Amino acid sequence: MGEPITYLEAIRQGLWEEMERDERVFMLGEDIGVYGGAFKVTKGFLEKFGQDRIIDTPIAESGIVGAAIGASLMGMRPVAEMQFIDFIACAFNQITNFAAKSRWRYGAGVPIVIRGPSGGGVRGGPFHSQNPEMYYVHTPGLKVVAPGTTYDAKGLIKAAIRDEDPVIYLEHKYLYRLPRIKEALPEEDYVVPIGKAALRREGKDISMITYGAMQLHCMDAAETLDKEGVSSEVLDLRTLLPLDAEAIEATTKKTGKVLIVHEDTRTGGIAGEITALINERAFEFLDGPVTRVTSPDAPVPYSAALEDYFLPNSTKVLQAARGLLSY
Amino acid sequence: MGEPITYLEAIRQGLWEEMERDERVFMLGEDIGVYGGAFKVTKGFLEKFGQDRIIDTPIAESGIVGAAIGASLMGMRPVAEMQFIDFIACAFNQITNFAAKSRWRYGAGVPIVIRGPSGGGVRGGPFHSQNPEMYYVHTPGLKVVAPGTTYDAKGLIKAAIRDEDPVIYLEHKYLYRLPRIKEALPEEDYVVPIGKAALRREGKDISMITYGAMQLHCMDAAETLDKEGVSSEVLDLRTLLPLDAEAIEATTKKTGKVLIVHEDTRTGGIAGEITALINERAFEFLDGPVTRVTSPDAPVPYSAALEDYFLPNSTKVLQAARGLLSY
Amino acid sequence: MPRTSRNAAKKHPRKGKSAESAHPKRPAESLPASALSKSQLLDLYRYLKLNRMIEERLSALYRQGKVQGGLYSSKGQEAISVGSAYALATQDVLAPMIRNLGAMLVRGVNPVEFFLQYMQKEGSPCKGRDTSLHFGGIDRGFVPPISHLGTLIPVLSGVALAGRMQGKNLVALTYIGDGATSTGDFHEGLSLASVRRLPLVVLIENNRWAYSTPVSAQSLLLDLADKARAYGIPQGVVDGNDVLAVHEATSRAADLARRGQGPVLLEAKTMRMRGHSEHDDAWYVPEEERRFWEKRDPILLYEKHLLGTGVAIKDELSRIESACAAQIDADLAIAEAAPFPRPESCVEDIYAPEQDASEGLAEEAPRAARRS
Amino acid sequence: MPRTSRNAAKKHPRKGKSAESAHPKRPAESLPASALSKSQLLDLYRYLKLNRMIEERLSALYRQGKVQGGLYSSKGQEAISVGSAYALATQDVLAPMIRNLGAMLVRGVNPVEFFLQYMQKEGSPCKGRDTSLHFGGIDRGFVPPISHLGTLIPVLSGVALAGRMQGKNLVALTYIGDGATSTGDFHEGLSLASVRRLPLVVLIENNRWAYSTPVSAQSLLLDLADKARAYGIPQGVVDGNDVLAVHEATSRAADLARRGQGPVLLEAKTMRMRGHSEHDDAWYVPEEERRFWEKRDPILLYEKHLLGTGVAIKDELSRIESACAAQIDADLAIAEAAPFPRPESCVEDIYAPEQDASEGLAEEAPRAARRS
Ligand SMILES: Cc1ncc(C[n+]2csc(CCOP(=O)(O)OP(=O)(O)O)c2C)c(N)n1
Ligand SMILES: Cc1ncc(C[n+]2csc(CCOP(=O)(O)OP(=O)(O)O)c2C)c(N)n1
Ligand SMILES: [Mg+2]
Ligand SMILES: [Mg+2]
Repeated sequence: MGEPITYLEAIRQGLWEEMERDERVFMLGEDIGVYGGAFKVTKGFLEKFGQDRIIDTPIAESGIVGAAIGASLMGMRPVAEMQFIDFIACAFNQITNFAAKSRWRYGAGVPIVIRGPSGGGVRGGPFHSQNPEMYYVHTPGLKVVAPGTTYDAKGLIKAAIRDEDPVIYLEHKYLYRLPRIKEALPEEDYVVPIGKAALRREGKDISMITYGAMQLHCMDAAETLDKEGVSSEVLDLRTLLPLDAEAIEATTKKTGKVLIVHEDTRTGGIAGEITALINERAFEFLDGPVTRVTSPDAPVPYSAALEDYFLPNSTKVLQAARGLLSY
Repeated sequence: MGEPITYLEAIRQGLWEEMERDERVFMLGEDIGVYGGAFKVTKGFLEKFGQDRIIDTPIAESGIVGAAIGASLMGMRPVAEMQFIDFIACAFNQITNFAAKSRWRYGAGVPIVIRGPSGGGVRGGPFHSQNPEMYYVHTPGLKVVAPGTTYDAKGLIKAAIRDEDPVIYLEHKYLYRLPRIKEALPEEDYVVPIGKAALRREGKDISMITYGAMQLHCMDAAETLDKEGVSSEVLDLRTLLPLDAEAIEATTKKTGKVLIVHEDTRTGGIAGEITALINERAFEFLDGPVTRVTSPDAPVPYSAALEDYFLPNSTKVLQAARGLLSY
Repeated sequence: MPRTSRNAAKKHPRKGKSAESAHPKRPAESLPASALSKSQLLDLYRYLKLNRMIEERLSALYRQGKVQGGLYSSKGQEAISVGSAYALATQDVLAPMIRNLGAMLVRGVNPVEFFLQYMQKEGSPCKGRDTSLHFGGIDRGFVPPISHLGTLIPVLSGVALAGRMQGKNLVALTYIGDGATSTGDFHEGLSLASVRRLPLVVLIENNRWAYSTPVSAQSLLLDLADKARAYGIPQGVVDGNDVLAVHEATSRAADLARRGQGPVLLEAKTMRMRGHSEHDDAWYVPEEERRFWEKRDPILLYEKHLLGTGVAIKDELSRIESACAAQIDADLAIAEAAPFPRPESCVEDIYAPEQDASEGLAEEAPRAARRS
Repeated sequence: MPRTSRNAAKKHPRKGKSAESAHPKRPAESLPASALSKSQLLDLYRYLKLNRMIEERLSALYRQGKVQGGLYSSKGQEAISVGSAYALATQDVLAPMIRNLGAMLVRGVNPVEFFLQYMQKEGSPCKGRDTSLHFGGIDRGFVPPISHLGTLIPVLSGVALAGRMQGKNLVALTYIGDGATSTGDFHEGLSLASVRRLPLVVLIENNRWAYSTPVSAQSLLLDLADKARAYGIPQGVVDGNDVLAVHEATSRAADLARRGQGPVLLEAKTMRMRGHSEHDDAWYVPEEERRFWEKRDPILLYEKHLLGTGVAIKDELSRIESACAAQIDADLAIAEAAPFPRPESCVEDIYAPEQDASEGLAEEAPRAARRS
């Protein structure tokens, strides 16, 4: 174990080590080379790996993803950066129609990673704060991961790069340099398997199912409830597609009361999918309605006053938990 | 009431009458003018309305939707056709980021309609059979409608055109000329309100919540169950965003057993959202798990053998209904 | 067999290496005996100063933490915003990008609006919901951008199309960075606009950088205006640091567009004199390049022109500057005092207030839409 | 002030009006003393015939209801597919569009595969899941398209990029219709490819129509190859009905691209001689235009050339035709007899078989990726 490092540094290390390990890995995106990326995730990469493996591209997200697809078909392992994940919208067609369907169509895997800063909490406004996960969770053939811890950030970027299928890797920009989640990581190579949730906290009275930055609010709420004698389980999904249905089922059967907490907007958010899974797999174990804490159905607002109102937080989690507990 | 007409003819009439009624309405898309559209929805429009109001465009879906947005900001009422709805993927960014957010951002409504043939059942393969609804249902600021009857096809296209906000109008190509749903329509002008579901069949033992072409399978299954003494309620959503939560709540409270049937793929499909709504609004009325009949998580296959396996049908609906009824 | 096109052989000068050689020779036709009156000429000066001074103040507010998120400076590029917007007619529609504060000033936005907007106040044009220059509606002659680059080109094509249908004789003008000319929307918008010869002017602000990416990594072209050749439309290159040249070039472009010869693609050569946004100190810009362009500061150049041609004397210019400062002080005070938005307001206005489409029928008489 | 570009003033000839004037004059340099041997020349003939005859058979199967969905004919355009694919080296990668069956033949696809594919049989390349020419993998030198037009241009840029990284000295070749050159992806792909001078050849098949839309409604340009001017890359125009000219032009383009002068944009002028797809009788195509191009049927022209230059005698050509027919009969019989896919197979292969990324580490020795 070394010094505690940030979530951002963990991503950087993961990328760096994979580039060192496998010459097929290369990166492309806007301002990732000379500048080292808008958030400095790839700082120092150009110097180390050269401009054939660290490619500064024109502003062309569909082009970037398309090129990544083509290179992956040739056996390479491209990692494409979206400067902010919001701009992935411009590559939607290449991702959902070309990358996601190639293996199924004619057997050609498309092992690409598309990564970028997602999420709110940094006063970025409606176009620099988005949570685009569901657009991709609803697309068979893709995988979607969203690490919420420093350990996972590194382990999942490595798993994503080694995966044989296209992976959307959502890094939460609010967590990038958050001191609270700094962590000392193992010296050895490790991966966090895609498709496996992590139990962050065991409990018996209520389950909170969450991912990304929202995990912190769940942990805080759980802490408070603990003092009140309520024992909460916190399940961090980590992977959104494929969902760890077993873990969801297990925690539901254990506590019977499920709260789903996500930063993404409500309607069509992943809470719905999880609720359906729970209905199918553990209906008779439910001791109350599956309950959602999410952002409301609106774009992410810019002003601090508004964004703080908009985003879920531990107070809202607590309130919903109490409501469910008293059901 | 005139002669029974097809679903396609109903759309055509709705468009035609709106173009006659309001000079601000115009249409743009690929091959909609001279050719009258790939499915002939706009046959005769160019001759009647002229090339300033029926615009054949280059192949540029993002351009088409962008231009529609710009024209709508100027007070026009553009109706953009996607030749197949699958190609809407190319306009994803303009729709979800420009059109959906303008009113909220600075008060400018974007009254555009984006319409096109969706859905499977015609051996179109993975790129001519898609059901893209959830990508838009998950985007606040949009409205999404999916008529399943000839009456609704006309009433909803009119409502969509008159709506002050951007509406995605999904016409199901399997229904276009289906003799079974031909219907004589009122002579007078009418609209079907956006946001209101329709009870196609009243019952007390089980609720089937559905929309689009799947409605037919639900009606067939209900018919069969009827002969077995089971009384089914069939709720046709018609509008997917905003969902008619009251109607969903009401039918759940009435029967306690809810089957959701959609042609779209399962994970992240609208069944999840509906299940969550039911949990929130009528949990204590549930007599069994909310159950889904959907397409599996895969692209829509081409071969008849495969597509028939892939799509929901009345046999699958029946089977699921029986399972739920015996819960 | 493939012919090699004009530009294929030439290498774009690498960044820094030949900052000067890349600077456009002033095209003779862009320096007309200006038809502008003295008061108009001083108007331009006032807008240039106001543009610069408001941004300086915003920058200070940023350092105080009162402005958050991205803050994008147009320092060095003010002549483009001001000169081009000043060339428009009242009925024309302008869509600014994030470095076109000056264009918005010319079209009537008050300084207080920028302060309210950036400080996220309740009374701001976006009610604190959106950021940057993302405001101003069609009623004021604007279409505000979203962050996604390129998107305005199709949207303004639609504006131009509607304007023609409505018989408004308008021109739609928008801006795009050198970097954003690589986006698919740039291409789709111009493809659409060109076949209908829509009255659209697209002004490329080639400020040599897209964030940290030099133009040479964006395109092999020396003149981005040459992208017009893919659409068979008129093109032009203008010195973006010469406000009169920009005004003149835009007037002519708008003219062409209005006469049905559009769309027109205009390139203004300039230099982004600060970082991409406030947090960026632009360390990657070669010192030599920066120094070269410093001497070509558009406000300095224009001052020299006004003084040199005897249009104004030093004193007049100083008075304008003081008036700007006074206005800014006053407006900033108003903005500072303004309240923040009600938190719950952020979920309002997603949709229009409920309307009944069938009821609407009677009241809502179809607005005339004249066909051209 | 805006200069008017070369093409701005010219009006594109309206459809039908001047079908002949729009036909390119044969560029002198595209008619070389062919370096191809007699057997190669007859090879080309065989591919042309096979292309035409397979499509005729597919058309018959369509009428019998054995082929469903879209069926797109390349009648009149066969010389482009065959001539261009024949110019490639083994290591090169080709991405066909829906009218490039001939190119796939040249690169080694067997007729039986087309029949299996279109008849949706289990043993078809897509196992009945996907349709049309959407098949063939990189192991065979192909990247199959999706339906969404334009998407292959960025994807093939990536192929070219990877090929260079891997030191493969390959050229990536793909096709695009006149209509699809309006897509954003065309622009983004060429933007990316040009700044890195990737070994990519993009061949525009200008067959005068995009479904029912004439080129004049797609672009103001007379030569779509002029779109190259937006990227500063080499361009060329070739007679798409002359298989030798196409072969020659593609060879030179591939050469340029391989030498780092790419990407190259080549336009082949031709005519779509049938409807957009089987259901479309192309009533909107003026009779005069159709007749003009009928006389320029690429197979007829090539037969004349072979006979006229004494390369072959009538008998030899007939024998080739008979051999093609025999092969088609045999392959079709196989395909007809083949079983349909297992229904449940349609949900397989969404993801790779489960792998453990950490276990994979040891076995999976990093494949060498040479940097160029
Ligand atoms: C589609 C899209 N991709 C990426 C970005 C992130 N981004 C914002 S500004 C910028 C650079 C823009 O450069 P340029 O177009 O030259 O404009 P300038 O900043 O120089 O005015 C980038 C990459 C974006 N806003 N939109
Ligand atoms: C992005 C996209 N939009 C629309 C379509 C529907 N479509 C299929 S082929 C076609 C016409 C293509 O014309 P062109 O590019 O000239 O190719 P051609 O058919 O003439 O070979 C259209 C509009 C599509 N496949 N993809
Ligand atoms: Mg720039
Ligand atoms: Mg064509």
